[in-house]
Amino acid sequence: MSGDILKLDGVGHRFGGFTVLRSVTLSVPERGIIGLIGPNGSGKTTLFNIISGYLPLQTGTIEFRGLPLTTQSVPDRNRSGMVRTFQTPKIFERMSVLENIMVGACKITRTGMIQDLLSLPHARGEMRQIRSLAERVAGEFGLAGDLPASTLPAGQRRILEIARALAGQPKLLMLDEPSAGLNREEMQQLIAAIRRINEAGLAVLLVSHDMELMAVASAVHVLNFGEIIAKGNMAAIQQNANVREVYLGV
Amino acid sequence: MMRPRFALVLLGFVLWAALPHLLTRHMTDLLVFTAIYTVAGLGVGLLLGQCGIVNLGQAAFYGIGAYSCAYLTVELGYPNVTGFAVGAAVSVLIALVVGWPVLRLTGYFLALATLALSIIASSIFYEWDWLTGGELGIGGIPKLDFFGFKLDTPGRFYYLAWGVAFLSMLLVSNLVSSRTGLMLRGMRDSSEATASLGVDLQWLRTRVFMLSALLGSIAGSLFAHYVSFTSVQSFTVDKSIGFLLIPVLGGVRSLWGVVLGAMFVTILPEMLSQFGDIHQILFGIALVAVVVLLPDGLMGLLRQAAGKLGWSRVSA
Amino acid sequence: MTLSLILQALQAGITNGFIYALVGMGLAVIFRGSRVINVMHGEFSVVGAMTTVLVLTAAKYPYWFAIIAGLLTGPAIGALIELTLVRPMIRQQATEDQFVLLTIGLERAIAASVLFFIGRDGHLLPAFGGDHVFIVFDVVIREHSLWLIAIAIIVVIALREFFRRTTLGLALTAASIDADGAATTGINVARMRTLTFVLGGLLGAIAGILITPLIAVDYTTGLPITLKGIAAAVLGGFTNPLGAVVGGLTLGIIESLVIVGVSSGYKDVLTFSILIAIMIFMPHGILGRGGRGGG
Amino acid sequence: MLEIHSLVSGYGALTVLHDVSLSIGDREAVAIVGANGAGKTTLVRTICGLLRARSGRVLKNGVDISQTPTHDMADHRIAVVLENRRLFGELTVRENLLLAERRGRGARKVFDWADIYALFPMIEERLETPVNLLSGGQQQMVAIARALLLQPNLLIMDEPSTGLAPKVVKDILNVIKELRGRGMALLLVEQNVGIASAITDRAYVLALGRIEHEIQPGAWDTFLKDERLVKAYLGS
Repeated sequence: MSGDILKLDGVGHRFGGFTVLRSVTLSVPERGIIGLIGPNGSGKTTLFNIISGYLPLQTGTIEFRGLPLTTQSVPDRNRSGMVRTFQTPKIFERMSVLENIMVGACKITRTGMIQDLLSLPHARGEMRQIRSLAERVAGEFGLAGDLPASTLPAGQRRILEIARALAGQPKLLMLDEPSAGLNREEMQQLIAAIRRINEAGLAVLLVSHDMELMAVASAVHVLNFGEIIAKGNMAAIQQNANVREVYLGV
Repeated sequence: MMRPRFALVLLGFVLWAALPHLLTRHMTDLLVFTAIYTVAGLGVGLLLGQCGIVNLGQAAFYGIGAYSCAYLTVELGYPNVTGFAVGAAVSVLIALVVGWPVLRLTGYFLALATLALSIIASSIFYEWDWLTGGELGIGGIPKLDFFGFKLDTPGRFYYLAWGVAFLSMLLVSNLVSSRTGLMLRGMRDSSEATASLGVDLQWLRTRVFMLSALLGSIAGSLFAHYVSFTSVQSFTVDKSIGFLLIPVLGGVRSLWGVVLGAMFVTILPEMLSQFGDIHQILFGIALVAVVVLLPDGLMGLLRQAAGKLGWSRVSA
Repeated sequence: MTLSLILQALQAGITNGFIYALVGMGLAVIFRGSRVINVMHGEFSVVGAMTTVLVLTAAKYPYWFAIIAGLLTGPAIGALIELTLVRPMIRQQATEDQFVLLTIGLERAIAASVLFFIGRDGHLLPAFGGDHVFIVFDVVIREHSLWLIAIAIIVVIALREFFRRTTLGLALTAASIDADGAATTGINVARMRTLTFVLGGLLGAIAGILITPLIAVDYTTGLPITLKGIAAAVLGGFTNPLGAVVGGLTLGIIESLVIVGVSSGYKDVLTFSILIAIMIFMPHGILGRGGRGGG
Repeated sequence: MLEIHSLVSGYGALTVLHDVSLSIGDREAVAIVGANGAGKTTLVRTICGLLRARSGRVLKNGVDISQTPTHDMADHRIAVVLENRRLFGELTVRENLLLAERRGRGARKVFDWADIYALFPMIEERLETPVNLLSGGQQQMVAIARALLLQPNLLIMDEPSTGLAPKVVKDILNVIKELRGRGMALLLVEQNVGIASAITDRAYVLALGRIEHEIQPGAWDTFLKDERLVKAYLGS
């Protein structure tokens, strides 16, 4: 059955007396790549934070894999299959690349702290399991596992964050401004990585102001002043008068 | 490469076992305290180094461990082991009940909350004199014995105290190198990212707090049986600050740093005792110096020195 | 429990409350200006009081001169700490934990220095207005308490006017609200931070000198003073120095009523349980977010 | 008036600006346009000293100001309106302006309170209102007024239109035009090319931390119809 993995209906948000989101309706199909663009201050990040659970849902509904999201915590949402990245990559600076990815895989383990304390065989077995999983993921993304994460350049940090997110085997990957601070070459790597992830069966929600990156999306929604002002494929968006007005003022 | 390393460990073990016979009774006594403080300091160090939590409340659990041994053995006549067990259970339970809400705080407020816990605990120890003996304390706590082998001298207690210390270090080292350790360090570097990867931070922190409390309680129980006497003066806020000094001065990056820190706070005052209370000033200045200059504590300094001398990897 | 006992307790509570308020205001001023919770704050009080005692007894200078000498130690130590330790640490983007450890270290070092150089004995200062007492409705009020309250109120009003009416006060507030915005408005943000430590140190020293005629001050006095001040500041919301006045008075009065109603031993249990509860459930203090609090 | 030579700047491991050079003449209005992430804000922060340049020089009327602390920029008659305005929210409008006036007092006086009221009639009405109770557009006006009281002859503005409704943007553009009429040099950093073209003479296009293109005086119109613009902004 190919339905929608994520469905937003009439999502609104106010900070104090200030309306950030009026009413946003959009959906991400399973195995789809949906882009969300908009200029600064249009409410993209707010929407992103509401979906991933950092901000409370005030009005409207969100459905993820057929179940409503209301008050679930950030970890709960991750465990139900969604994972996000951050505008400025939040990698674990004082750990190695491999350890970074291993943290992403920790949630699939079952043993508890007491087994860890006593270093019981089962705990060690699971540790080996996530280590080999992390090594595989690192290999897929061409990351050198034993490097300290703090030494990575900007582009590699993005890739590491995505690799770490995928180690937990999510169903929906949400990327927040993944192209910020990347050079052309890194941008191409990022686009290739997103395509590959998607071909492996993952749905992707891409939030960015960057139109070039949106080439990977099957459909793009344009957010301005807390409302979707246009949606469609990239070619249509580029010709859309509203969008040109917002982005170019012409 | 295995053999020289094994020989080194063996040599270390022999030296450790021989120490009480080589040193004066007084020096051995200090080493027993080093071991007890190592156990309590490990808990504080685990919270600080792995979770970035400043725990200024360890004396509360140290006190609970000590008083449960004192009360159960002296007042109720129960066997020694019950004191350890009840102290540990009570400490872990309190850590759970108090830690769950308090560990929602972060940074300053969390540090202040643990400090407040220490003050509350020391006031309660003072007030509940039916349990603690108040200022007079409880004396005559029986010496521990192992199958008829009475641990009634510093030389004998030394082996138990260090046995517990090494065991605690082993457990903590297991934890640090396990998945729990990974999640903890992830949380320390970026709690937001760790939460986004499906880790329940509050429960994770609460469990580590419970472990820290357990270690504090065991250290307190050892202390009570070793000195045979407990009173409120041993469980004040100053003691909590002292326990925090141990991992900070020694260095939170390695377990041996905690041992070094514990040695520092037990042995330095003795070395300087002829100058009066000057060691207190030095502790303060050392703490400031470590915070400003030596983020990895004395252990970090030792490693740098070792690195300069060409010894790589002094310890793992 | 008689009415006069309660009134007597209230009187003591208000007196203590103003001390907590002064200490809490100092802590809040420093926190607002530098994001540092200064655990050595009580040492400003101890050093200020001890200096006054020493100048008064050893050198036989007049009381007012000794007080000025004592008052000056607070700003001097405050500036020294900010310039030599806090400023480099802020530049290295130190964490809150590192500032806790730093100021605990300073607290230890200063308290131990007092022990080492001055000794274990507690010291008292002469009461303002001598040992004269007033008796109102069976309540004994020392004249010093009235002086203390009056001076504290003047300090509170002066501080409020300083923050509201002077451009320097406004600049201090502005630097704490938005450092980048302040810098582009021509405000030297680093200098403002030094100034908050100077001001905080002065408030600490004032509190120390005011309380020493009532309570003998020794090397252990600093940390408890800090803790009460922190409790007052947290109750008041921490970013709002004037909130600490409400917090301090609330704390002082609750404490004195607990002493009369329950037992003196439980006053710290209650105070610090309230502190923890406020931090968890009312992170912006009992006054909430309203008013002119800081960022 | 302002010359920037080979500026390199960034945060930590990240280099954002690579070898940026540009200049602004007396009374000239120049825009820096580019997509988000191009390094526009980094450029502003480096010019005004909030971020230390790794290398390169910034000259104001021939004086090297690359080591001048931000709070002394007023001495060189430079004022900055940062992105998101950066006002002191709990302070009143009057207090916000007073702080700038205090710093601008020594300089040659160009703007006094009467000028401010004339430019922004709303400010006189809302003097005693805490700025966080004002609308976004009003806040932007207070931010500009605050900068003017530093008595600059060069005003640097970072994204003054962000988050504002078109009508409000128009009001602000009118104020900027008025300032230009009074001889103020202007460096405007904008994502929105339409806004930039309306009030500046020429522009630099910043992409990935480098100046990719210069738009010469009178070339705005041709540029706006240029296919390269669409490419730079909307992708290919």
